[in-house]
Amino acid sequence: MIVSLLGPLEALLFAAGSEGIATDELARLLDVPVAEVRSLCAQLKQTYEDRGSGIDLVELAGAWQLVTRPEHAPYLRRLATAPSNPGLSQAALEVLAIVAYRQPISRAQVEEVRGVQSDSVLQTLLHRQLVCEVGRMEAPGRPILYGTTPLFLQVFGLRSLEDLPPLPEVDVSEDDLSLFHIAPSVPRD
Amino acid sequence: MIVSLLGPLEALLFAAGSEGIATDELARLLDVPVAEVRSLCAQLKQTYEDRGSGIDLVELAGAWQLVTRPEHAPYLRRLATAPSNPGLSQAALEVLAIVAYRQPISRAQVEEVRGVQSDSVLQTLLHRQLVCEVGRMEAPGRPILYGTTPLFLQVFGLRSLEDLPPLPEVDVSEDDLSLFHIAPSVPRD
Amino acid sequence: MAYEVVLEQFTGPLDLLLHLIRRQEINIHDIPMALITEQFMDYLRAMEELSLEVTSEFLVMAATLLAIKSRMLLPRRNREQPDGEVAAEDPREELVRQLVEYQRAKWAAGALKSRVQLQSLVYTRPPADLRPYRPSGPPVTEVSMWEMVDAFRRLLLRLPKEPRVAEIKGQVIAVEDRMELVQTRLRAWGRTTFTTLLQGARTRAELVATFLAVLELMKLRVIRCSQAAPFAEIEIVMEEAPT
Repeated sequence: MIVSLLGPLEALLFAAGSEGIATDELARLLDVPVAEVRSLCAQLKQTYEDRGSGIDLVELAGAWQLVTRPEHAPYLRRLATAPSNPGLSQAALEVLAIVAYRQPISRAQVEEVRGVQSDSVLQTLLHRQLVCEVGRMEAPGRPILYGTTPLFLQVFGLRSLEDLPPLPEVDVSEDDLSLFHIAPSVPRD
Repeated sequence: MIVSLLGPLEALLFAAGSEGIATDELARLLDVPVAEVRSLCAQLKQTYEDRGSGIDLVELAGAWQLVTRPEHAPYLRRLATAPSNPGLSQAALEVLAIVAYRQPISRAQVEEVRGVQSDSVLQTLLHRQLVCEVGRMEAPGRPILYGTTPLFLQVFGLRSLEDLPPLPEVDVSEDDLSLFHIAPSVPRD
Repeated sequence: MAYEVVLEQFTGPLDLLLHLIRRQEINIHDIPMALITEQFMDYLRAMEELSLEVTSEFLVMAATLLAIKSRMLLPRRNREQPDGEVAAEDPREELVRQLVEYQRAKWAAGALKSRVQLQSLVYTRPPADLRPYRPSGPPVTEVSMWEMVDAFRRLLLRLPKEPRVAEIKGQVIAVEDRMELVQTRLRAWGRTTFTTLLQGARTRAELVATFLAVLELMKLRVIRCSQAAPFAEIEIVMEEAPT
């Protein structure tokens, strides 16, 4: 019974990402007493240690969280600086562009424009502090509105949002586009 | 030596999260041959299985990625963010299936199989980046040819197109089809 | 006969045909055309009764079925095979080929559906923040603003094109109104000619309506038309009011 909950616990902690989950929240999610959550977490931590895992389970500020082990930092440094891992994926650039030009904008609105789920991409951008929450929409559920950050301006070399190049509104002719596809040598300023 | 790389591998995959890491990239990061990456990944996957872990290692669209196991979905559903069910209509699934198995394929060819106009469905799939243009047919009017995207592989949990379940050769037996009926419990006669 | 009300949406005529065939447990390679055609037509009628849209593809299929059915009644023409063999031509051949192909597509769609359902149970985590591992500099250095603009332009290109909607403004011209107009004119002028009446008409619809109004008024014996000679001007006068 206890063993069988280790799987769900690990899955929950994994999916929760860097935010972690508090003990009492885990108790609610797993439907067990708080004391048992502590015991389960201890067991999971031990499991990671026993098999020399790349993951560790830590309790930070009252929330349980999966993290990588310090001794693997050299590998993560390689990943962070990997040339084939440029800062932003195509999807991230797309979401960033939508937020930049259409801000303030909700996640649902971004997804409407892209036609694809954009939750994790938006998370990535939030994480990198290129976008941030700027308010709430006056609509059912009061969805979060996103905008770009000062860091965004800095990274993209913009004095202000007015510096963003104007976009053709709807009709982009094929010819116009191919200019941009092929010739990135267009003057930048 | 091999065992000691399991930790770094796991740490890298954990950090990459939903972006995943391709085999050759892992080879570079871990500084081992591609064949060894495959062997390490197989070992890590086995480790997860052996201890009834909440995590699984899968290869999606050419990238290795850590994910939770389907059987733990009930617990995860209680967390706020759920993965998107793309909610594809029956018509969209039909067009997608025809494109997936017959690519590259033109719109007219899709319509020939379905016996019904498929323009708007195809537009929806294009917008959702499940299919894309892959070329032009050498025929009058040079019609556009469509194929599936990497996102298609990801959404459908496929490593590559070879992972598509093989089509029944000639006839599909009644039983096979009834599996996919939406409401087989409703008496039809 | 009671229709089986199938509220299931069929994705097309082949889908419906396949449903009928499966329901009857018919061998797809030996379809009883009379039965299937009748059921197909029944279904279309039921759809119409339920005010469901019957798209042209269904009507084309209905015509195809009827054509095959009638050809089945004719003595089979024989056709020469490439190898010299003489085989009877089955009018159903093309339809069967289509159905079998479509059946495979439908199977594949079902297979994809179960895959996507399974996949939707799988969760992942957002990529970790690797900034602490980067030696120095801003977190994003390899992208320029233009790359972002390009991303947005590509997105615009990918967006589904707005369906072009042409609004057709229907100008409804009631024959009744025209009848009223003709009578007003006659009351004012006493008599008129057909050409004069039509002169005010600006559109084809107005012409037709005026013509129909004149016919209708003649039938009702409100007006009388007379023509002095063939192709001469048609004169229109009010009938004497019945006393």
